[in-house]
Amino acid sequence: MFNHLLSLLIWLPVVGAIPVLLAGSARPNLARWLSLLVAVLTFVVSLFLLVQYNPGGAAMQLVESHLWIASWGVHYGLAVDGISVALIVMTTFVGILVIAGAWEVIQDKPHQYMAAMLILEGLLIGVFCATDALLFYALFEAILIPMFILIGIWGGPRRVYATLKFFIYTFFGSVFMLIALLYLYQKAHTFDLATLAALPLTFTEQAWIFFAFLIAFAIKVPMVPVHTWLPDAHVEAPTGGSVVLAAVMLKVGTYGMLRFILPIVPDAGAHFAWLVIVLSLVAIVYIGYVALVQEDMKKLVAYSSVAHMGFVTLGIFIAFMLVRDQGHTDMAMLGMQGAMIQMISHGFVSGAMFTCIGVMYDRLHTRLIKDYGGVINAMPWFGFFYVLFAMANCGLPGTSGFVGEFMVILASFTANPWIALFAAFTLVIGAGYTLWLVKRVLWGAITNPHVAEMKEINGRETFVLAAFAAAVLALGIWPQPLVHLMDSSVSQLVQQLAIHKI
Amino acid sequence: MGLSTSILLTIALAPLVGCVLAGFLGKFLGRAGSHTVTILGVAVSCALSFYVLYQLTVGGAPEYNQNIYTWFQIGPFNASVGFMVDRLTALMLVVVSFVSLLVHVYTIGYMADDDGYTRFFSYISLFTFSMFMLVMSNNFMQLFFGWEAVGLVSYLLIGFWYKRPTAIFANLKAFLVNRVGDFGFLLGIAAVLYFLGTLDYATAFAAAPGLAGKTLQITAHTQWDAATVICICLFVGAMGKSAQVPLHVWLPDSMEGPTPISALIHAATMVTAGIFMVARMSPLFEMSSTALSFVLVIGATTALFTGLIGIVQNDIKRVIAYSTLSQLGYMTVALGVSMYSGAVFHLMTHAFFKALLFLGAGSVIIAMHHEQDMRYMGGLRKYMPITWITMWIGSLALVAVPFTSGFYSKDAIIEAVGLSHRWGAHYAYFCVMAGALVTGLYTFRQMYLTFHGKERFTVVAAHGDEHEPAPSDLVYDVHVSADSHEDEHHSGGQPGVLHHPPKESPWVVTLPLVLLAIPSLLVGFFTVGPTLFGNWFRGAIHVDEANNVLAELGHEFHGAAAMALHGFTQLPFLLVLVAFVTTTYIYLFNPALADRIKSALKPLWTVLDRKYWVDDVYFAVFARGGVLLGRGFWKASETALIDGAMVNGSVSLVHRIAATMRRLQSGYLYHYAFAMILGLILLLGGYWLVGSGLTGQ
Amino acid sequence: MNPQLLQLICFYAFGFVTVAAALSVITLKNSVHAVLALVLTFFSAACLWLLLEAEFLALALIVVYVGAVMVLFLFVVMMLDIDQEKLREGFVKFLPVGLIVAAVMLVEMLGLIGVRAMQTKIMGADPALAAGMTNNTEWLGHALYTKFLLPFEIAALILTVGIVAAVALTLRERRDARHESASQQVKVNPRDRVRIVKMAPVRPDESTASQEPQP
Amino acid sequence: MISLAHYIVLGAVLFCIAVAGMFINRKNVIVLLMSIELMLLAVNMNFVAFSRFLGDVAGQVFVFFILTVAAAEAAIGLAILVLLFRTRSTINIADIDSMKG
Amino acid sequence: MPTFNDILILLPEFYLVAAACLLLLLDAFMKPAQRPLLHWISIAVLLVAIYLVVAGQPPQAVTAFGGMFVRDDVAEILKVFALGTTAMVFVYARPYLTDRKLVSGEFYTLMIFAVLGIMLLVSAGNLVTVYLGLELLSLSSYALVALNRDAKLPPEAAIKYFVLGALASGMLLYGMSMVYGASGMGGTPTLDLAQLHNVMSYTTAPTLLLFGLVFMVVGIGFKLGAAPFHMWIPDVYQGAPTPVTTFIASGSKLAAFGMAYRLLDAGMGDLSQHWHLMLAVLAVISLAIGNLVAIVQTNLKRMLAYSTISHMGYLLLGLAAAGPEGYAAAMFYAICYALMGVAAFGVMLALTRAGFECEEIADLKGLNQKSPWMAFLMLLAMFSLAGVPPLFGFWAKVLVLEAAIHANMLWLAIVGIVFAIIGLYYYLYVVKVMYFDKPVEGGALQAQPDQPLRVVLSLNALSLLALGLYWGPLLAWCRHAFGL
Repeated sequence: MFNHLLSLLIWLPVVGAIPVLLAGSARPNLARWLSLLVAVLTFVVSLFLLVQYNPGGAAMQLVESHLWIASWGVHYGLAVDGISVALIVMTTFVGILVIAGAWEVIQDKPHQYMAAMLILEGLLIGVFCATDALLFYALFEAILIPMFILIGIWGGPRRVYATLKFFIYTFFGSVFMLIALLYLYQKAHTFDLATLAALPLTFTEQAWIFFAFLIAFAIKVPMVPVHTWLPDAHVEAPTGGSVVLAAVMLKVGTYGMLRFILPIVPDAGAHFAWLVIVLSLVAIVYIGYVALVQEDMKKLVAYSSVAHMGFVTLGIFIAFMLVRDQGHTDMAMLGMQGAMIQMISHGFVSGAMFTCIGVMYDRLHTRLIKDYGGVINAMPWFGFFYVLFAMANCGLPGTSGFVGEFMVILASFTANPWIALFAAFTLVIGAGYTLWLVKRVLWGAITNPHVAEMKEINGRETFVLAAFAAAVLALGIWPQPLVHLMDSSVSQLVQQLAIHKI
Repeated sequence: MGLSTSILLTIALAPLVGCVLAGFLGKFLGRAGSHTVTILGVAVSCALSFYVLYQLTVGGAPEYNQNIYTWFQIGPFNASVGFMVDRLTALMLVVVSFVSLLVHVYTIGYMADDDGYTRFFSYISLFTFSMFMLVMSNNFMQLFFGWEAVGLVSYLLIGFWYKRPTAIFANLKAFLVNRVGDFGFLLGIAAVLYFLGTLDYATAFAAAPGLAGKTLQITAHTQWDAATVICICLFVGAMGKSAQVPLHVWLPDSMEGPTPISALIHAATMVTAGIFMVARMSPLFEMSSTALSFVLVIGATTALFTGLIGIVQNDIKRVIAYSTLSQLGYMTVALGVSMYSGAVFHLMTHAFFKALLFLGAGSVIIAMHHEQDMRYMGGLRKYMPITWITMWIGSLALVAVPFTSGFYSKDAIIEAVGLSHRWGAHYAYFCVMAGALVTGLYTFRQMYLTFHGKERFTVVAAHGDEHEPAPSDLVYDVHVSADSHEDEHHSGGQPGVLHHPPKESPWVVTLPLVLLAIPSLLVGFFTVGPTLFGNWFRGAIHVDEANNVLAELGHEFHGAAAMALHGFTQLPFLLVLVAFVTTTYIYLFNPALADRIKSALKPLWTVLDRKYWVDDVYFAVFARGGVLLGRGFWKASETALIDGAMVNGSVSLVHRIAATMRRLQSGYLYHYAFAMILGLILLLGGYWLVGSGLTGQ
Repeated sequence: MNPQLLQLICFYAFGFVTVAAALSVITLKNSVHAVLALVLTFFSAACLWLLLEAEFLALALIVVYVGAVMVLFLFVVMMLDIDQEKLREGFVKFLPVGLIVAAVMLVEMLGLIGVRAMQTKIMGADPALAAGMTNNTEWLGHALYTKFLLPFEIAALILTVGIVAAVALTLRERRDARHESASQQVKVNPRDRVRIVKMAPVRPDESTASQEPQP
Repeated sequence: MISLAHYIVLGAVLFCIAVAGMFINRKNVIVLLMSIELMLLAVNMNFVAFSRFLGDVAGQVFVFFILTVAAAEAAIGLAILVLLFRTRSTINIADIDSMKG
Repeated sequence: MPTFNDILILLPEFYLVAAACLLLLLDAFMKPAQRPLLHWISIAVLLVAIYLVVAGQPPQAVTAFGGMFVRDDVAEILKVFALGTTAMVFVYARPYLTDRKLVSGEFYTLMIFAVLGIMLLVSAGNLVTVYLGLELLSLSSYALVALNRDAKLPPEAAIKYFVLGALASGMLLYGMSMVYGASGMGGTPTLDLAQLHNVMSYTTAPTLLLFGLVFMVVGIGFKLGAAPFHMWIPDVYQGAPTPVTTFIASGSKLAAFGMAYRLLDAGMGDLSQHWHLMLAVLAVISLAIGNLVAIVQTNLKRMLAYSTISHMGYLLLGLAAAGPEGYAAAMFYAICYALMGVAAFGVMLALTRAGFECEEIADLKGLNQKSPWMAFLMLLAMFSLAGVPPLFGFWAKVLVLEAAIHANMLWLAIVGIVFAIIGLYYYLYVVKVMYFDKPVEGGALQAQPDQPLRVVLSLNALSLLALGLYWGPLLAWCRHAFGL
């Protein structure tokens, strides 16, 4: 079984979606329980993965490789390093919560919803362990389909606009990556990532490939100024969709940067690192201000996601500056680890934030901030969770939100104090938009009579929120296990940064 | 006998256990159960804190510095959670746990029957835990953790009565202003890591001398001294937490929280974290005289100018709040002249008397049925003698009447500033001296307005007052005021109208007053010698010989009594006397004069009443300006440019092209044939022009 | 007269007629006239082919085209009874465009064909004789039944398709016309024609449409 | 002397006349069909000429097939035309634009 | 003279001729009640033909009738898929034809003749065979388009198709005549494609040759439906009866590829440096027009027509690469497109019933609620057409893009990929209508209960997914056919 652990992880949810679909709309409860069963099984298998993975080894582990398309040398190649393992476990974890969170919220065709979620989960896991560029690309694109369906069917009033924009926008970015991959294939005659990483490329080639990769991943992350699909998609997506989108799907973009930009075009990456850094800082500062004035809760959190992902890209690309310009490998490690932890942390925090908004939306059917106020009067336990996640969102120490940002800011000071200055600005603006939201939604006296009728969260919702809270706190109080899990892989990545290909 | 890890862990975690139990199981534990577990937790910590202090001071235990667990380890870079307990820490532990314990007890009476009773206990226990983590930290990361955690609890407690719009405004403001400070603080930590390569105190301080001569490249042509950058950044954090000008604006507003909180967090402990931090970082600050001058000037400004505002306040708690600001300024001034132990000493004495004043004010507020406006008080001393006496003790300590604790700490600071040669010391000397007068003015004014003079409130019978006033009536009023915010300030609905005559508070309230009055009076007398002049802090505080004003001061020190007697002849005491005489005349004998002075000095009064317009400017520039900027970004850049022109613009462009191209498909057969023939002609022509060259090969 | 000159004169004469007739095809107002002009074009083209000693094809052109296809055209034109005037609208308007396009086309074509090289190609001996055949028809026939046997079969198929298609498209079983089928009439059984139905008596006001018995 | 060029030019001219016919006639389908016949004639002219001048039988065989196919084509084309006239009562191209865009 | 061996090589074709004639006779002598039997017989005929094609496939390429006919792997693959998709068309067409009373021997016979045309065309070894195969296919198609005689649109579609088709034939023939002439200048004139291959090396009239080439490219462009010779496609797709449209979109495109390959590579292979640029230009225009104009369509058949144009643009990307790899990619693409087209039109046929043509995109509103399975099949077809992984269409696109890059036409690949993004919109729009919109109140939307149709259609659409996951063998087969 352990020989095909990764395949099992990918295919279990995907194949598991079939009986869920077959359960049909006539037996919605069967579909729900089946999908929960599949999600829990997947999570359990991912725990096996966690056990099987040896954090000490720098090489990719649990390798599976089968020749897929012989005439093209395309492999069905899977393997994981520490970063993948972390992301996979996060994905399966969030998977359970999303299924549980949708339990009776989704009344319209729940079997299709659950099936789409499971397929999405499987594909996402696949993205995180693909070692063949073409396989990665196929999965990278394929995740758009279930997401498109999820937003389109169960989304809000402007779902069509949002989901088309989401699909076309992200597709737009990735096609350039495809061209770049095909170009690389011309040179290397393989799509194997390890071989591509060793491929010598001139600077001009690297620059073009870099931008092709960058636009694909920047849109997915999303970075300013190609982020506008995200708020729309989030606002219109059903809660589960938003959670997966924010928690896992955005990570695909940054994960792609690690797997493609860093090893394949290190020189162009180093040369254009300033560009990504500037964009990341713009995301942190400018998007912070934009988030401040949002009237829709989901939009606000969506913008905050953009800002937080800015830390991930910042962490990754200051590593270039640190290694190449200053030789600070240790600091680069710190920044890179910060980026990784921010990825995981943002998964939990934004997922939790969207779940919270979903909980409120289920009761009042509005996401406008002005319709709320004094929610804590009606739902004190909910208020507790909401404040906790809000605090995590503004990076309070003790929550996971702090760790990554802390590391990235520390590392970026070494790269350039000005970068750190702008990055640290998130302390103020992040707290500003998050807590102002909390103030307007949670605190205060009840002004809207409907708010008074809001029911306290039920057991299922408590379970979901508590699970998120546990993750957020555990990661905030003791990040070392996660750091240890990813340490050798990050070290490997940082070493790759130093390699000159020209 | 050394300090064991388990004792220190117990100190830190006992309140946390209390917090969790009260917070999550409050419903099952009930009110009594909740306050029992939390008080028990803090009591354990308090007892162990005294034990630790005893061990370090008398027992001869070595200082403790160990990591508890690795928070994360990346390459050589290690971030741990660990404790560093030396005498400075021990002193802070004692102060924090003691005041916290008393506030816990006091809360039983103050918050009795408030809806959020268990929640409140949970919060203050959480605060105590956070504060312990802050002071016991052995590294910058954990310091920052405690730093932010106390900020969080402060946020929660200021907004404790979350239905009040003012409360939730104040807590947001407090958090954000603190975050501005933390912004600097975090950069400071980053700079420490950059220059010293570690976040561990011991290692960092040991490496601190190496900072000399190091610079930070700011622009191509500008370089800043490393130590200055580090210290100023760190101090910016302290400015936020310790409410130094210009980041002081949150503290007066934080009075929206329940009074025990004002005593514990916004007077005695949390706001002094900045002072503690700078004292802890003394090896770093000693490296930069520029940074210390900066500290000095900021502190002096705070000491004088915030005190001035206190003179015109009518809210009893706000007067004390401004007084706190001013006293924090004194402490900062002490830091600025490298008199770290003086700052910590003043921190300790201030913790006692200021907690006392706040709790006394709380007692008054209970008696006045949550009326906080002093204009509707007066003559309360006959209703509540214990409160009256203890508050006078606190006031005397505050104005630094010799022999009180406040005298020893404050006088030492003033004298030290006088001796210092640091840049800005003259300005600071003037400020602290004038501050002494100002302190007297607002303190005596407050005491007179509250306890002396005519009663300016009226007692009317409430409806349905036929039955006997039950002992729970007080409780009932508190409950009402906390719950429904129409009558958030006064149970009667009209200012100065009470349904019951004021009366002395229950013992759970007065006992802490008494227990705080004792150290307010005496602790200075017994500790001034060792702490200030006896090198009691040992290695915890490092002062360069060149900067050591205390040593200079120490030559003239011949015991606490002598110092106090000498104090009677000094200018500060004379200034207090002047204040005393002036206020006595105005408020006891000629109350109308106050109004006349007010109208005579109208412009000045306005400046003070508007708090130098600092709040207004901040609100306009940062809050409203931020929102406007955000809205500008949102409208112009997000909606119009990026999403409108770039994204949707390109989509609509494609659509327009498509709609145009569609017309080519006219439906007419001959057009279709044309298209083919034109295609042929173009291919031929293109081939003729371009391709004929090819055939020539 | 020099036979070559005679040939040339003939070429120019027939060529002129061909071009003129072709021009009339596209310019004449009346469709019937246009078809007749096309017939003339084919005739003169056939003559030109005769000049090339391609007797079989020249005759086939006349027989197949003029005899069959053009008659078909004429037949259709007359059958459809079209408003000729209306079909001529816009003729003048589009004439310049047509001329320009045709001129450009011609220039391009002549430019690319490489006329100069072709001028050197003059008619040699009859290739049929050269190939050992007695005449053009035999030459053609031989090729057709040997090398080009497969295309010849396919051509047959194409003609079949033509028939099937033409029939399928135009043969109409007129559904509106009444047919009499003698065989069906004979096979008719009286019981299929008359059915005796028993009905329960109902009052008219109670009966509804759904309860009405089948006739 | 008649050269190959004569015939080929004649073919080109016929081809262009056919093209011009398509451009000028925007109403009558029958003229369009006749233009196509002209075009085929131009092709045939080329084939016959090449065949004769280059001494190869294949060209003439091809012409034979073109003639055959053209006959079948004409049959089908006219059948469609009749069908069109039955459903629309017109063969005016300008009226046949139910499908466009 | 033809030998028995020649006839053996052409066995599938001869068999089909016989079968078609037999069908015609059967139809004439069948009672109307037995007519439905024709349907199953025709399908059986096609399946047997597939068997004959595959079973009799010689290991090496062979020619028959003096090079008139070539039987190689390229022809085999194209024939198998042309026959296969036509058989699918028959299965899908039954309810449609029954409801419209179009079940007749003529339909099946003409279809089989058209397939025969395809088979001859893709096996052609001579310009004459190319022309005759093309005409066999075209003439049958013209008639098929007009087959639903009483409707308003089919005659209009047919006349447009016919006139433009004849025009294209004329141009193609003109080109052939020029090529024939050029081959005679400086050598023996020939119509044989294999001999034409190296005409460039000896001809004294290279301009003439290239001149002919341009005309031939026009003819090929027309058959493929590449812009600007695409104008017939939308109108014919819309006007023709849906089964015929399906056939034109599938088998016919395979034939067009075969023809292009035979003429351009087998015949004009030496001129590839000249025609590859022309094809690239056609590809760009096709991609632009197809994708852009499809966006604004409301009629599903028209939209798919424009989508065809754009897909032909992609196919041209492979052809323009002018090398075995490009051809393999293009053939892979043609097969992929045929399968996708059959699936997409198949769903439309499955939803069309008596009195209700499922044609407008809006007709699909709420299909997921009415018939989730059909909606899912359509979804597969749409995502595959859009080229979203892991569906078949994606890999086909990747292959042609790779071929273009391989042939140093990176710019062409980039153009292709940019238009793929624009193209995405209208496919997604169909999915949107099916999944996100509410069904029309009292709408006629309902899937045909015909079981064979449902089963075959399901297999067809699922094959897009299956081939998307495992496309290696098919690619290997295609590459093998081109000697890779």
